[in-house]
Amino acid sequence: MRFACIVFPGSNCDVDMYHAIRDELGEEVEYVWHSETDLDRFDAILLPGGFSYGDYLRCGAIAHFSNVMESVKKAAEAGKPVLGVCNGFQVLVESGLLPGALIRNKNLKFICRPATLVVENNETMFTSGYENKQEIIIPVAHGEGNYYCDAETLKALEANNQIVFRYKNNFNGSINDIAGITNEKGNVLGMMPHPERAVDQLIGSADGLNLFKSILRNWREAHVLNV
Amino acid sequence: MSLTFKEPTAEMIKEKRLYADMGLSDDEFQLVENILGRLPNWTETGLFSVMWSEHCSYKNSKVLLKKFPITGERVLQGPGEGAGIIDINDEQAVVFKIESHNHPSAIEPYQGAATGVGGIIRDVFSMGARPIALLNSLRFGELKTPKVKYLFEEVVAGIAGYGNCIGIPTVGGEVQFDPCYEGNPLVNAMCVGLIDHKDIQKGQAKGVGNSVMYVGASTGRDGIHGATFASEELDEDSDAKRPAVQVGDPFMEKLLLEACLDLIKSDALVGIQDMGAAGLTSSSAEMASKAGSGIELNLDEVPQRELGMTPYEMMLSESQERMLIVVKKGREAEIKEIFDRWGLLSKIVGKVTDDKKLRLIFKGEVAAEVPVDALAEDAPVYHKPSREPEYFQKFQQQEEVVPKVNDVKETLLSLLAQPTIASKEWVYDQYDYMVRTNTVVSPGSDAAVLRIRDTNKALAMTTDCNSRYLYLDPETGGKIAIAEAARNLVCSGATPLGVTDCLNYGNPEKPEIFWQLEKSTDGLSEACRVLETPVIGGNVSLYNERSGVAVYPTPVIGMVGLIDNVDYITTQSFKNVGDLIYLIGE
Amino acid sequence: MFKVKVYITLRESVLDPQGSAVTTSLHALTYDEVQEVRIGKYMELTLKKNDKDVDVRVKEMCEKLLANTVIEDYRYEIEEVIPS
Amino acid sequence: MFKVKVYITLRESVLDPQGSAVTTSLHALTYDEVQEVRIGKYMELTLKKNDKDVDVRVKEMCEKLLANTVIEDYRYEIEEVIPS
Ligand SMILES: Nc1ncnc2c1ncn2[C@@H]1O[C@H](COP(=O)(O)OP(=O)(O)O)[C@@H](O)[C@H]1O
Repeated sequence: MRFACIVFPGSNCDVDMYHAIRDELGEEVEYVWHSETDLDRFDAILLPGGFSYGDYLRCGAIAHFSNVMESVKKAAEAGKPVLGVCNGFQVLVESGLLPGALIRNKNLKFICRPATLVVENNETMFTSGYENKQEIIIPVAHGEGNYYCDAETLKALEANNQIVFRYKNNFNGSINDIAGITNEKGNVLGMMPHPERAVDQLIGSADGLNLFKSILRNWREAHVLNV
Repeated sequence: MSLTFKEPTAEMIKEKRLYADMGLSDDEFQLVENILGRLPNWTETGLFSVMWSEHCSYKNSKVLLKKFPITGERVLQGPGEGAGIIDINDEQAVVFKIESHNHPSAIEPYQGAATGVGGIIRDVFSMGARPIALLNSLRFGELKTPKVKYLFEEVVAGIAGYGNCIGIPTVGGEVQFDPCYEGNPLVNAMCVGLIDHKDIQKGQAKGVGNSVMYVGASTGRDGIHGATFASEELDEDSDAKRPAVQVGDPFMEKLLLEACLDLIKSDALVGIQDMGAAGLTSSSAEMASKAGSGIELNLDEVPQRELGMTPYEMMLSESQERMLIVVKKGREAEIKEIFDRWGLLSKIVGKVTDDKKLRLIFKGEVAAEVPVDALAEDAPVYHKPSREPEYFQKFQQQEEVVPKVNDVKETLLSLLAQPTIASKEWVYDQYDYMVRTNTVVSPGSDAAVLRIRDTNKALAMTTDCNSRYLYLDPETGGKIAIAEAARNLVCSGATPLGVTDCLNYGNPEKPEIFWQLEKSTDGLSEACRVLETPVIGGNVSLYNERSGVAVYPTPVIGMVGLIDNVDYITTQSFKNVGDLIYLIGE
Repeated sequence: MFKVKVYITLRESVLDPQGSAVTTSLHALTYDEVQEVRIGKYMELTLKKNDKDVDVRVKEMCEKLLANTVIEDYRYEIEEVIPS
Repeated sequence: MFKVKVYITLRESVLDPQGSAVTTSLHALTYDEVQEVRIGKYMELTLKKNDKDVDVRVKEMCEKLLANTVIEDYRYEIEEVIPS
């Protein structure tokens, strides 16, 4: 499977994402510069964390105008898995691929720590490797991860099972403890916690690896006949 | 800084002793006059005043720094460049340095701390290294007044703001609170980088005719005379005197960092240096002086953010996120391409000459012409008088005090409640200490440990200094500081490799303060010799006083160690019920 | 030339943690009369005059980039100035 | 009751990285007429009426807390409103 790891000026978790795929998942991955326009050769798109364009104005606001985002939209429409982590989530929200907005943490501070997440929906292409209600430890590192949406949107998210992860302890103020959501179709996932930072016990947790394995397994099932 | 300000003439500068406001003494001004064989103009006076400030010239501390052991089998680069370098086998090396940003942080804590972090990162990547970790060491007054709380919160936020955005994990540090830092907080930042031997760069302007290029952010009027400001005591007028505060732009620096790491792969690059304190002046003079060459700068080519800037302002500006590079003649376009890709400005601003002069051209005329060595190396060196303070004699005569503990539990709890001893989670929760996913041991243990990807090795790192010990007895306290840092590394499973130090002291013109400096550097040197941890670089911050009261002598020690095998990393916490607990040592 | 002032405010339904923090701090400083603080952004843009309708252009900039209309409202004032 | 609007802007010599990033981005979106963007804060305060001079009080709040006068300038407008 071929993964694209999109690099915006100011991305800084691109390396982590790259190594998670190459070294831990053992699949192909390529850095894709924000000015590129063709993502056809990839099977999945990863939008890593960081501070694209310094996060100036609003997180993800400037990055969503990059050339590459048109192709990301196309890939999403084509049903390819698109994963946005942290700043990547913010870019997805700013570009309208996911609903809602991410505002400042309620304590107004950057928060970096391992967080316990509850898997709320294991029927997505990203989470099928987890049990429902399974608790996993995935690090967070963000200043603006407080998920917000209006009541109507929230209702729709709940009704369609689009809420995939919740925080066990809500430390940033997110509405309904939301840590990660998908689009309606279920092929675009945005989450503030960093699964790519939890792929190796040596650095604290390997609970995130299952997310990438799920993507791979679902892709194989869909694409490789007669396995 | 109004446009109508007219620069004083050379005669006026001398007659009205205008140089004194820039921090030059009468003798120093006379020396400048002798060197030039004429009176310096306004710009030239400015050049000398910043380059001869303590911050740039170490004129008061040079004699003491000489005592440090600076060599060792593994030392690839000792003091003298942006940062020191130590071999860690397999053609890899570790690069590290610590630096202070005390005075700017006292004035504008968020930006002061942020730009301190930005500056030390540039020192490391200008050597050609990939920065892999940040640490810091902070001192504030007692955490009781709103002012101290404000400083503390903002400094931490500034460090977090810069480090998190640029994507270098902040993995360690220390914070202490004591009334002696009330008016003069200390903010020291350390950066550790990783480099392949073949990529090591020098800040040299070699090769007559080669081009001098300016890269990164444009120049504004911010931070003019920052180096001089750092070399004065803070007093009630400091607020009025202060230069326009520099604002950090970590996003710009992230681009600059990546571009420079691309740049070092090019054989068109001759030398590179960060424009830190004293900006364009120190980078150009030092690069030329080290190479035994001269530099001519055409100031009209310097990218400017504000209108109507004078040569004086451009040369003394401390705008952030800028670098000066020297490039082989004829290869400038290749270099420009690298910076274009990152959306960064790069511009030819001058050339390397053979006359050992720094010559500034502005609007077709020579605005300044001074010998580079005079600026960079020939700054006066002082050996200030030293006197044992009375307080020390009293302490020595005191009988040993044995603390009496009546209620162990109560004493323990009250100790744990002291901000200096209490958990620092509130601080490091705000630092992204995991980005780049190499952090094996996070903040909270004795030392931070980072694995080196694609090898079995890891690096341990720490900053330490208990300044109370140094106040009581600077020589012994100095030894303790080194020993503590080494113990922290050893506890993590590492062999200590070397030291970077930041000497934060009061006004060295006071004999008692100079004595503290003298004695503590003796202690530090001896401990480094015994533990075989050479000092590969550091920084001196003097004049840490507010209204005449000095901080305790605070030589912050940054130490890095090597772990050969990641399987042998040890951590602080108790592991299993039933494990035995031993107390070792005295 | 035009000087444009853009005011961006959080929508009423959106919590403003920064505003609440400032309110609390002001109370701590004994400014008890403060009932509410809402914090937004204030931008000053300098635009060259061209043949396009400045009002339309500024509105577009706000919608596309300057404000996130999911959580923010915006308004602006345009003033023509003669460069000296 | 008073409605107070506070405008906080960066001082002239102070670098505005945010403003520069937005300018570049607007150019990329082909708003070439944009020459400069400076980004500041806009605050709306609601104050109860008391016996103190509201102008003095607001100025104090700005100096002490709302603006960081080392790098920022501020101005404000006070409007008395009759609560409905
Ligand atoms: N306390 C110290 N101990 C050892 N070396 C020092 C100390 N202070 C400064 N140095 C060395 O002197 C050189 C010049 O320092 P400095 O002017 O701070 O460098 P920079 O140009 O990066 O600001 C550096 O190589 C630095 O490592």
